[in-house]
Amino acid sequence: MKSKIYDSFDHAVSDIPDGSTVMSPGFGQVGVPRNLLAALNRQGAKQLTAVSNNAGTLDDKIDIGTLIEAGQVKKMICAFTAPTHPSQVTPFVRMYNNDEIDAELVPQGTLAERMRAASAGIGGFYTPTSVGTELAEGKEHREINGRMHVLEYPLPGDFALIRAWRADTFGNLQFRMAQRNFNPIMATAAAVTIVEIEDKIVEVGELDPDHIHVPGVYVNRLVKIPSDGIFE
Amino acid sequence: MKSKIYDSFDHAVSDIPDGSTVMSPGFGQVGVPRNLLAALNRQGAKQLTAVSNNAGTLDDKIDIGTLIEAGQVKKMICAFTAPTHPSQVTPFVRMYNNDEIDAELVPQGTLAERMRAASAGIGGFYTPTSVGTELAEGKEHREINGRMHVLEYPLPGDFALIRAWRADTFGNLQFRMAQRNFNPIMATAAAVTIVEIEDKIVEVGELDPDHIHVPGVYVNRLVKIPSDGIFE
Amino acid sequence: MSEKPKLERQAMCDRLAMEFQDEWIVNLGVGMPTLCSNYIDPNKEIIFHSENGVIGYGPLADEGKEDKHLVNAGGQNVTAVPGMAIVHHADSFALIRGGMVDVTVMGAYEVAENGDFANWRIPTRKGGGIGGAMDLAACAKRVFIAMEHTTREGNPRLLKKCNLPVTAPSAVKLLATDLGLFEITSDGFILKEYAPGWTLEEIQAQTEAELTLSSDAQEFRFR
Amino acid sequence: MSEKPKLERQAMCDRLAMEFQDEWIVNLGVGMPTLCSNYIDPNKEIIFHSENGVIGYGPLADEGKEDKHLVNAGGQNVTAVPGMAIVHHADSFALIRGGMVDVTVMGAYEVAENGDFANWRIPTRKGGGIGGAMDLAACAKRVFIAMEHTTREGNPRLLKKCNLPVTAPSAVKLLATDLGLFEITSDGFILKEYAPGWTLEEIQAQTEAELTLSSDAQEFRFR
Repeated sequence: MKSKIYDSFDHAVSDIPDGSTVMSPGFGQVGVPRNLLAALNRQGAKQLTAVSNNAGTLDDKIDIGTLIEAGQVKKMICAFTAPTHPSQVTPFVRMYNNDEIDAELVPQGTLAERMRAASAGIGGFYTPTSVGTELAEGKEHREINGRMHVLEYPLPGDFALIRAWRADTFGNLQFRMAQRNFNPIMATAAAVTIVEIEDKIVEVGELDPDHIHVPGVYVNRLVKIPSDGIFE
Repeated sequence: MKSKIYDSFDHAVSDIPDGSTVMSPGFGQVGVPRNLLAALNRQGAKQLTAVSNNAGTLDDKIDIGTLIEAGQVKKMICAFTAPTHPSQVTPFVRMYNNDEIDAELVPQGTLAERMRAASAGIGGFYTPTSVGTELAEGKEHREINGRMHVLEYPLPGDFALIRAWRADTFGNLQFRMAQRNFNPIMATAAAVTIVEIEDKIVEVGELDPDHIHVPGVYVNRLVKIPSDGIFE
Repeated sequence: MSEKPKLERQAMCDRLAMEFQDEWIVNLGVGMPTLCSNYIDPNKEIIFHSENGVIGYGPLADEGKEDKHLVNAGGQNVTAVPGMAIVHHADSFALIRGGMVDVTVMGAYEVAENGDFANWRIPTRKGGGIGGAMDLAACAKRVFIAMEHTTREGNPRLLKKCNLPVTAPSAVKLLATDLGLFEITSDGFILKEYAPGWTLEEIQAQTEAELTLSSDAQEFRFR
Repeated sequence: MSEKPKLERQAMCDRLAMEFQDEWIVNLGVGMPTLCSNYIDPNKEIIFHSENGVIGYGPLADEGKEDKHLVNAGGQNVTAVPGMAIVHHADSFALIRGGMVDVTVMGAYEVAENGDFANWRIPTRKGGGIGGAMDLAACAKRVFIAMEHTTREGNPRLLKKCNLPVTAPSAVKLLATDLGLFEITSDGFILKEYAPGWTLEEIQAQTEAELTLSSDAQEFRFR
């Protein structure tokens, strides 16, 4: 079997073409694949569709907002197309207001479930979330067991950039605490899954098969975050 | 908080009323809640709808077939309404041929996904499984992304009888190897979840929060399998 | 506009927290609602759920003792309590949509007398911030709201009908403002408890929707 | 009926296993298909997936060394190989429906020239045994079938059209019987390899559907 271990973040993202759908997880600064995002920023792929919980923050850390600011992202699919506070004018907000970037706003649970559906071969699903709101307008409705639902479709990705705690050489992954968030869902929903590892890459057999959060069959490339990598 | 630990299997299943939908996992002899099924057999609840992968085996071990033979099950929902070999004439087969029990045959993946939908608040989902077969007849069809799907609905339970490896006193569960099978899905799909524990019940805090297969919020009752309990 | 003292945010959140029952799974929205976790009756065991998949977390971590991997819905470093379990985002929202959350406490811009509320979008700004609010509002067993009674400009927030795009229709059961505690029933807003020194008429004057005084109305209860 | 020797089951399964490619995820059905795991090219790394959530298991466990918690789809005790991962049933079928399984090998009662096959129900018996076969047949990248060429009574199993209720339409790509190896294309059954000593005509005589001899037809290959 070809080794999944790559020697650099740049090498691991080198083949991501323009126009790809790229998923990147993270919630409240935890589990963001900053090294891979930095590499994709350097690599320069354009016209990307980006799937993340939010469209970047105002701090100077690298996140999807870094790629947005660099003009690499054509469309953002996320649960926040406006920041919590109006004062936070992120690069995304500026560009969105100027119609320089497209966006699709999805409730967070529906976002997660749409990716899960993509990974699980589900053609569509009915959810009660968003019924009676602006976001349900134009969507197919159906009453099931006395409750109104909307029909939602799968959201697959071309590439997932993942941040995990530990991996084995086959690509089995473990996450620590709230770092897990969207990571396992995106890792299984994307065709190619690229992972940066915080703690270590161990030999196969060293991770307990009962305690693997993403089976290695879903994982294509692993890069250990080096001592000069971005940890937080 | 009221303790979730029960002193006996009989006590733990004493309130399961006639007419309940009872889920019990297990696949190839592993992860079958034999002690709880034996207790439910002694308890005598009738007119049950039973959800399991199969409708019982021919060996003398206690499984859902024990309750079927005792006339406690009105309807079986499962992936096998005929055994693999025609020679295996189980109590279910005898009664099914005599129209003494009702049954719904569901492909195994659809069975798992319908329970997952029930636990996940999904009103229905489209799956490609069974399209073009007898089992899809009468079901709503829809072409999505060029592929035909059928619409399937959630399958919730009133009670789940679960077999786990280890628990903490809050009800967080861990499974060993292929024992996991349907257990986590049923534990989350049923209103009341009752668990028999093989190895031990530890204090809260002793299980790693990163390695819990069923969060304790889904678990209502725990019984440690005693030395004279049914282990296999 | 009255210059009488209004209720503090902590008092509003304390009051909502007093409604939490033993063994409830509680989800606290970002911002003001997180104050609800500062007062928990020691006789009750409350399980705090955060949409990012943390089930059973504890108080904010002391400075210097943070686990950088453990955050709540607001991204704040919280502590692990014994019995905590972690799940991924799809499983976390499966729990939410599955109706396991006994109460979600959120902030809002507006609440209407039919239980509609709005907290995700201001039409003068493009886009919106939904996060997990729509899933929680649609699927939690109860929605409690904590918000100021009026806007900074003094305009009412308790309305006959929401002006802003709603987060969920007919969702709100209980509302704490800086003027009192309100239930929402089929009769609209019921004033259950009023801020000390405030009368129904004075509160009504700052409210668009019609208020009904509860038969057992009383002064606002503090912890 | 000819008395010429036919192919052994192990040879049929070996032949299918020779088609497995490096890094394929392979799912073996209960019964004959499990024989496919007895021959694996050491130059290929094959990942065996079992529908009960075991990803990456190894050979059958030696007697006395079984882990009672570790079984394959047939309920047989298998061994753990380094890198194995366990998931629950819903995640296991998510993997199947998600198209991650490169090939599923199953037994069958009948295979039709359009790729339909039947393996779950005999109309003379009430009920059927589907297990995970429909999910696998509908969603695996390839379906390979291993079955005897005719029934015990000598009736053909390679048909123009299935008589029995199908498991999945147009699913079968490759079929090994005790008389040869057959591809199914838009031209129907293509005889790729014939059992030693058997001619197309002799095999055709035991087949309802029309067979086409492949331009590169050859004698059946053994491991």
